[in-house]
Amino acid sequence: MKTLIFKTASTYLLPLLVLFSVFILLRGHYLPGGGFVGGLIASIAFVIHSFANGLEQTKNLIKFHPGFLMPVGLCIALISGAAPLFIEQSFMTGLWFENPIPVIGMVGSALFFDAGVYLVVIGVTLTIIFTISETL
Amino acid sequence: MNNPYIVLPVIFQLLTSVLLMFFWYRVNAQRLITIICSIISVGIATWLFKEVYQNGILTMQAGEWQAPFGITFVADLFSTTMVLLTAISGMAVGIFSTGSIRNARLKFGYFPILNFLLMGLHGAFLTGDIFNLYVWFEIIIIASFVLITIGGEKAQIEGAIKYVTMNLLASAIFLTAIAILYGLAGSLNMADLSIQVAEIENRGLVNVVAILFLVGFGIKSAIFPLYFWLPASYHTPPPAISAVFGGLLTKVGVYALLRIFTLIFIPDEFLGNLLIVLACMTILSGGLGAILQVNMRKIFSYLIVCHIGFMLAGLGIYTELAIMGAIFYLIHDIIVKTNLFLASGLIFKLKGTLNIEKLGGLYKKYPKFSLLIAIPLFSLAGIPPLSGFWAKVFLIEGGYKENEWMLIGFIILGSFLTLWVIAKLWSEVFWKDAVDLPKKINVKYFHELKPFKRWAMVIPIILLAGTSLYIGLAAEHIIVLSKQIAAELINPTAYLDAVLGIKSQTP
Amino acid sequence: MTELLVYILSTSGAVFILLAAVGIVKMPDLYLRISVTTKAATLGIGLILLSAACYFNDTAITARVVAIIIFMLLTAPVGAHMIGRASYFTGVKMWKKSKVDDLKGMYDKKTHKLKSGEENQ
Amino acid sequence: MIKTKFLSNLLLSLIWVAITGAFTVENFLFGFALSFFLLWVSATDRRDNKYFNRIPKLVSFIFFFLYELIKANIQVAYDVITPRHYMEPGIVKIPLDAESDLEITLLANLITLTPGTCSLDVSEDRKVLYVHAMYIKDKEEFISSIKNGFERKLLEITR
Amino acid sequence: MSIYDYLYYIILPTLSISILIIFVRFLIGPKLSDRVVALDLLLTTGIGIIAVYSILSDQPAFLDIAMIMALIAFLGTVAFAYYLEKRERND
Amino acid sequence: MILAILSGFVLAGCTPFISKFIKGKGSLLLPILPFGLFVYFFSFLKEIGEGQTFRFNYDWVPSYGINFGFHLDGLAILFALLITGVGTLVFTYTTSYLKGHHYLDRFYGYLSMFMASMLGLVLSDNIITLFIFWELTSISSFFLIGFNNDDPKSRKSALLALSITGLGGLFLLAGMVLLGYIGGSYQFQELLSQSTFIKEHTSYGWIVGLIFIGAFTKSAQFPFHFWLPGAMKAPTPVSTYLHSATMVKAGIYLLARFTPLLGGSAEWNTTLILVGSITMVYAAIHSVLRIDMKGILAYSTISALGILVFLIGLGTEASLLAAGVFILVHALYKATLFLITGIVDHETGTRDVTVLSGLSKVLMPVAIAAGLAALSNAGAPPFFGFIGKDLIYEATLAYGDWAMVLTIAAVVTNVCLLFAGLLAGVKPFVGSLPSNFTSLHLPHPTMWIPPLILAGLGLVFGLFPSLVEGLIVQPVFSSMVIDGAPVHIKLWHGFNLVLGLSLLTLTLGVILYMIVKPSSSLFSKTLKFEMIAPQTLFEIFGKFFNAFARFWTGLFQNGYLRNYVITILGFLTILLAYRLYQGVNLYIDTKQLTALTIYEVIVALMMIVAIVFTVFSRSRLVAVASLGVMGYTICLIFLFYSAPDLAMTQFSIDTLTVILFVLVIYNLPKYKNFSSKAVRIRDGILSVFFGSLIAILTLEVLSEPLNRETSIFYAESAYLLAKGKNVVNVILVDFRGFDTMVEITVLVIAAIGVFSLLKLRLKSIEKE
Amino acid sequence: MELILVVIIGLLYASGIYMMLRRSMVKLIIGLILLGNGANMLIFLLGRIVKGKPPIIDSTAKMLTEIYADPVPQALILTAIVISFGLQSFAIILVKRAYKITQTDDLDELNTTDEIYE
Ligand code: NA
Ligand code: NA
Repeated sequence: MKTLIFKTASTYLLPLLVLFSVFILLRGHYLPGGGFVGGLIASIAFVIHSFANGLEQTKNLIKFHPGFLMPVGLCIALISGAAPLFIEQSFMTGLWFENPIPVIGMVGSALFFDAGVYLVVIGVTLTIIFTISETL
Repeated sequence: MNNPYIVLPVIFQLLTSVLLMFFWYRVNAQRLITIICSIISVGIATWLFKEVYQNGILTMQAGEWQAPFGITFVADLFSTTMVLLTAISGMAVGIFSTGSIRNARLKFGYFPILNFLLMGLHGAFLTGDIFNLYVWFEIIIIASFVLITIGGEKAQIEGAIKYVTMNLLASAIFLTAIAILYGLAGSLNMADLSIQVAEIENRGLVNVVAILFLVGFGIKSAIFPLYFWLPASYHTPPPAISAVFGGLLTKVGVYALLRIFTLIFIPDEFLGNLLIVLACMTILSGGLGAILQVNMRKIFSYLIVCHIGFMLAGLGIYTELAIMGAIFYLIHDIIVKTNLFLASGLIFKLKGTLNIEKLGGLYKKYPKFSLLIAIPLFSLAGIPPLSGFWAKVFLIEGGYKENEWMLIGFIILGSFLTLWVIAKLWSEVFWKDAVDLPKKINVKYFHELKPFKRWAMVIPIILLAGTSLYIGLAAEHIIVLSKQIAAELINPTAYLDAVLGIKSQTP
Repeated sequence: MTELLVYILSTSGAVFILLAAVGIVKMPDLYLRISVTTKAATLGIGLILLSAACYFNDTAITARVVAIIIFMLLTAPVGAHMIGRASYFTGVKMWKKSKVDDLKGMYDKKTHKLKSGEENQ
Repeated sequence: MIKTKFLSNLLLSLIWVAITGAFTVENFLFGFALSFFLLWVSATDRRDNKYFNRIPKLVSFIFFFLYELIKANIQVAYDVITPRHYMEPGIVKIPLDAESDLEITLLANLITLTPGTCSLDVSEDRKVLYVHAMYIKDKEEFISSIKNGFERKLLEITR
Repeated sequence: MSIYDYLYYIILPTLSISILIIFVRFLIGPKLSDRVVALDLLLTTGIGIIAVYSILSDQPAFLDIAMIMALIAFLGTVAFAYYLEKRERND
Repeated sequence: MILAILSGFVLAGCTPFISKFIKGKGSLLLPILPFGLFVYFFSFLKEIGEGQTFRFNYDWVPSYGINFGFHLDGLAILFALLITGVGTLVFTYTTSYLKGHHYLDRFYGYLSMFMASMLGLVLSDNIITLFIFWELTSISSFFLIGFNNDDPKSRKSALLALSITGLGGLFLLAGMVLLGYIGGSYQFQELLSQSTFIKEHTSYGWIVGLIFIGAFTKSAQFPFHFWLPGAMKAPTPVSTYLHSATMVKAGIYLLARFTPLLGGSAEWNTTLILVGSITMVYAAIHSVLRIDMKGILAYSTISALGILVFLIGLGTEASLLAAGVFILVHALYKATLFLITGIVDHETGTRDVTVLSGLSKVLMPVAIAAGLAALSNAGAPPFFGFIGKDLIYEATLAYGDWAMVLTIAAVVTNVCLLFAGLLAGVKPFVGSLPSNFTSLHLPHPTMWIPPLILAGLGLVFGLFPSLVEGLIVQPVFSSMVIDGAPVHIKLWHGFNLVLGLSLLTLTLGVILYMIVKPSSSLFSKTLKFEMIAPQTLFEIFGKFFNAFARFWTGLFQNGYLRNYVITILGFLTILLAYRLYQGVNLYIDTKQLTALTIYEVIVALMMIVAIVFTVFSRSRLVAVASLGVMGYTICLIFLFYSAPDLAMTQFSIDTLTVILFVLVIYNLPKYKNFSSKAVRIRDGILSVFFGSLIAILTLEVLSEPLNRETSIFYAESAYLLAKGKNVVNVILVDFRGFDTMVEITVLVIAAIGVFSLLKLRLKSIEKE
Repeated sequence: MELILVVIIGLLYASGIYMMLRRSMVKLIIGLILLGNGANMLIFLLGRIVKGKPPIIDSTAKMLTEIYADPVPQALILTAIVISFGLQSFAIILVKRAYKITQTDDLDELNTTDEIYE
């Protein structure tokens, strides 16, 4: 499958798609999107890249095992969810910065939570697809 | 009363898993973490139990969104008891695993998954939201899928196909039930549903939804005629995994049945009779299956089915006494079944097989182990005053009160078959002369293990045996507890008040 | 003015898509179907998207529409190339009236490498 | 190299601004930072491209392409809506002057995007492009139309 | 006829009918490749429908779905192409 | 008191830890425990003789009315003394009998456990506690019968005994619980005050029946008797202690104990008389035909138990008195005979009475004991047995219309028993000593003194009945017969019919002994008789049950996944259909429905076709592609109906699923159609039926009003309280964020699962 | 439209079950997917459908006021979809592994773990 055309196209598609996925992640609180879809799109970007360039290339590109994103993402989600416990509030209570940040809007624990979701979804999808590709 | 910390068992378990994932290939670190964290986990569960026992029902409204709008967690006596039992069983299995699970499996996420599974169990017990219960169930089943297949041996995979199919089917039915329930009542909070469902005029529909829940949870709790996946699969994974399955997984289904059918759907006459008939058939099928088997773990698997029938019977009779019996049995069964599967692991390490026809001579060669294993075995057989005995008294009396003669007959039959099977097992495995078995090259026998691993396998069994002795001999404590739980279930006003506050007063 | 543009763009877009649809059914072999559809559809969708951009008349939306069109221009031909190549490979026959087939015998059956026929030049 | 990187970075930031639709400095800076990070992650070898003197040629190329696109579409459309098939299809080998990955890919994609033709594959040694075409009156003429049309104009931009 | 009606009564049905026609190709095949091409075209046409629908319901947010489709629709095609080649190699 | 009862358990618990000690000289110290207990209970004798009773109460499960309530009265003390007294002797006997045995420690462990359980049983006032001890005796018996567990027969007998007594025990439990429920208490003394209420209750029959089953199984009554001969596989001290003197009498104890509470009714009496008399006659005849000393004694024990049941069944004051006395009589002589059998077996290595003879020449004290016991058994004056027999005949003769029949049955039984006693107690010791036995030596005194003591007591009590009259017999009688007349027992009543019967019995028995010579051929003839014996029937039933189990299990657990699925779905469908049919009226409110548009119809149509295509396609790739189309149409429907987030997610996931499928299934085998047409049609019908049910249900729910409280709350507070405008996303990350947290965990687990499933290959060499 | 959706839901359930009753493992998985989709559609429909009014608060508004689609079922379905994705991927891989080990796609040949004697 390593055709020249596909390879070249994928080289350009990868950053585009990842960029787009971050966009989808960040605006999820206001418009359709969010961590899931964002994560799925980002992982699809890498999947396309791996189809075109071979798995090794993609792995070199990512530099670490995508599975590593899973505990990291879980950790982020967990921390953003559990932070309120330290001030005797319930799990998942929203904590917000006072003022909105440009581009992103209001920043609060929900956003971090969504970012955790985003990372987990990338980690999961890539782990699954890469593992399958490796053991074909 | 509100208490944000009642989710600690869940969160701590998640934390443990995440921590373990960071030590992916470092098995010894994983072992250490597992031991420490499982002990802490029992500590947390004990704390929670104590809090609830002293202060009554505690709730946590996730995100501080008041019920029914957010996801509510409710720690009542029933759920905290289950959490405590889960933590204890989990600790036993965790420690046992440090000794018995081979490194290859540990390098592929065994411990994180095990802890995820425990997290799922804690969550399922504590949640007060029906859809949240669904997602916890999903955690439980996916984690169990992974555990049942980890290692990927032929029998494991074959068993897993059935296990996975049935569980996915159950999930689909459960989800269907939730869909319809939401379509009817517009709520997901179980306490709120309790009120909403009671007000629905179209009782026919409510009854239909109840059937869906019954079958969905029934598959998970392995009742007749929905139990097939269990004997097909529970004996295939490593014993530590069977232990957590045998001890805890089907009980979640029972927990859910008890919860749903006391809080949301109060069984009408048809459903009550149906439950009784199913309980009888479950007892019969499990007992009959068990007497035929020669593989120790398959015997235990069928006995799980048989004893689920006892618990179902309590729900079918639907009096405080009968439910108390079911709860008592549930408590006993979790500890004892876990222990028996662990014991089967120990026996496997000693002899290299679990076929009772090939086994033998254990009593002669390992008298202390034999006596140790005898405790859970005879507890299961219901030899008084061991833990399996008490519940039967309540169930039988509960049956009399409602004139369920057939059920009493089946309880006697089931008890007898259990007794017989256990006696046969004892005679075959422990009494019969040992046969020379060929040494298996891929088995590291008990005597070849390092002392740490040996102790890691024996200590949990001692611990659980001690617990089951406690349940039997200090039955008073457990009876008082079960009685309180049953009372809470039968009359859920306290639950409703705790979750909904003033709202429950003015429906 | 905007409205007129919307009418024109959407109509022509729909027509191209319809053409592609008819084409995919009518064309006698796979390669012709690919040929007909990839572009007609791309063009048609591009036009419809532009009509949407005109309708909303908002820079942000226009930018997004442009982005979609660029994405499509980037991906559609790649897809066509991939499936065409794979089909040739798996022996999907060309229409019986086809004139030339320079590709014949150029694929190495084992390695899937494509020869140019001009290796020695 | 640094310049290319910077340009790609800039380009991506602009795309970011475009898709988010918020034309503000902060958004641009955010997009810039984000794409900088991405480029750092996805370091691939890109040839040096001289963007600015190519712009006019690019514009004229776009118009040429649109013209070709519409022309060919009408041709195909006619074939589609009339019952008879007028086409004379086949797969033609087209020798390539284009050398870089980008050139070849762009060429192949453009050929595909025009109705009636479709790039099937590039040979392993990048010397020829195999194209499926619907209307091959004369093979040589067809090859030269591609080479003098799309390829020449494309190479003018990229080189 | 307002632009709304035009889109609703002319364009959308046209696109829908196109989809139906394309679906016919999907059903008759005959080869897997034909179906894949049809599937690809179905998705592409879907983008058009979404665009029109976003005008109709005055929801520009729907265009984002179109964007996602445009980005990843071809992945299915790629996957099937990948499959066809793999199968070829294994046979 | 509780200490006295539980001390046996403590000792049993200690045995594994002091095993070295026990196997050494320590065993000689063990009889101290039963002896101490004997003395302890003996100390109560005087007060009890004076009509006092003692109560001890210890809390255990107060919330359910279960406690260690002990009640020491005549009946209890008789048994307690028997248990501890015979226990002392058996403990002592064992020190020699099993001297140096490798598992002596275990043996003593079980024995002490048994003793404690038995004591608990007879002393418990709480019927649940009583039952608990009851079951513990069964379990101790199981371990003791299977003590020689290398022997398959031993194991089989243990299992059989446990099956019968265990099953009986469960019925007894049911009976006890029912009794407690009806009577409102588990305390026997409290129940006693409810006696008339219970007897008139509709469930009385159930209570009695259930308790009977428990008592009959334990006390080896016909037709449950057959486990007892098998139980003789246990070492002789066990046979002596459990299977003749104490445990088998638990059923008798129970019946005697419950007589004042439940007795006196026609059901009670008739059943007991019938079962008791059948048992006594049946087993007595059997005992005549045996040649193994233990076999003889086993059947004669069954017969004696039958007599006791029979006597209790008669229910007259005379018969109950006879029963009370006979318990003691029987314990004394039967224990002796068993112990002697053990000595004979121990010394000669055989128990075959056709082989044994003349042993008195070498084992004189043993022979004396045996002779005494045989005479007491024979009911010869002046032995205690004579008094016992007299009382029996007195009781039968006084029993109204049936006196004649019952007396004849009693005579026949006694004749046979007498014969059996002579066979076991006299035959081995008289006559010429076979040459191979000449070198025998008298065993250690700890073996022959205990039987001598027991046999001696049989004589002493016979000569001086006043010794036991006031202290034991009277209190026992008072426990069974409330407000009964004072009893008086004596050896000599003068010449009367009873004496005549006694003499007749003696004469007939001796004649029989003279005529009939035991032989193995006779014995083997009787084995044919076994064909219709209850044991055979039981075995046939066992086989049938096993076959049924096999059928049932094979029917459901048949290994075919699709059968499992079809069973489950069939079950669900039937229930749903029934419930729908029962309570739902189909009704559609067309006004509430949304209008149809062409594009929706086309999308829906496409979806339907895609589903059908997925199901019926013959290539799995095509099926996957159709699945893709279906997912995509769902995505469009989500879009049309205001769910952009869903549309996005569905689309992405759909694409990924297709990729997964495609990656995975290219090397799977051909997509075959395995099922026959008939099966497909059956499945099709079920599926369509189920689908229709869901559809009807959906329609029905749609016409119900929906409570929108939650959704309104979300709509109103999403921005104001949670600072987000996409309400769905706000729900996902805030309102119901916990779901999402769990859900990503599900994903993580799935990924790990896939990873391990594909990558983990256990090497067969690596050790587990 | 609800009526058509009802038919579709019924069809999804029916076909899902029909596929689960086949002997082929791949069909089994497809059946499970169909069933899952059926359940999702059911939640969607029973949350009552509304055309063209996504539950997104207008950039100028502070809350949803007019008629809008119920966001709760959507959130539930989203969760369910993602969960099913995880489960389905696992199931697909399981089937692959099963085939590799047993060399058959026929479920009827996978019944050794149910045998009484083993
Ligand atoms: Na073209
Ligand atoms: Na969610």
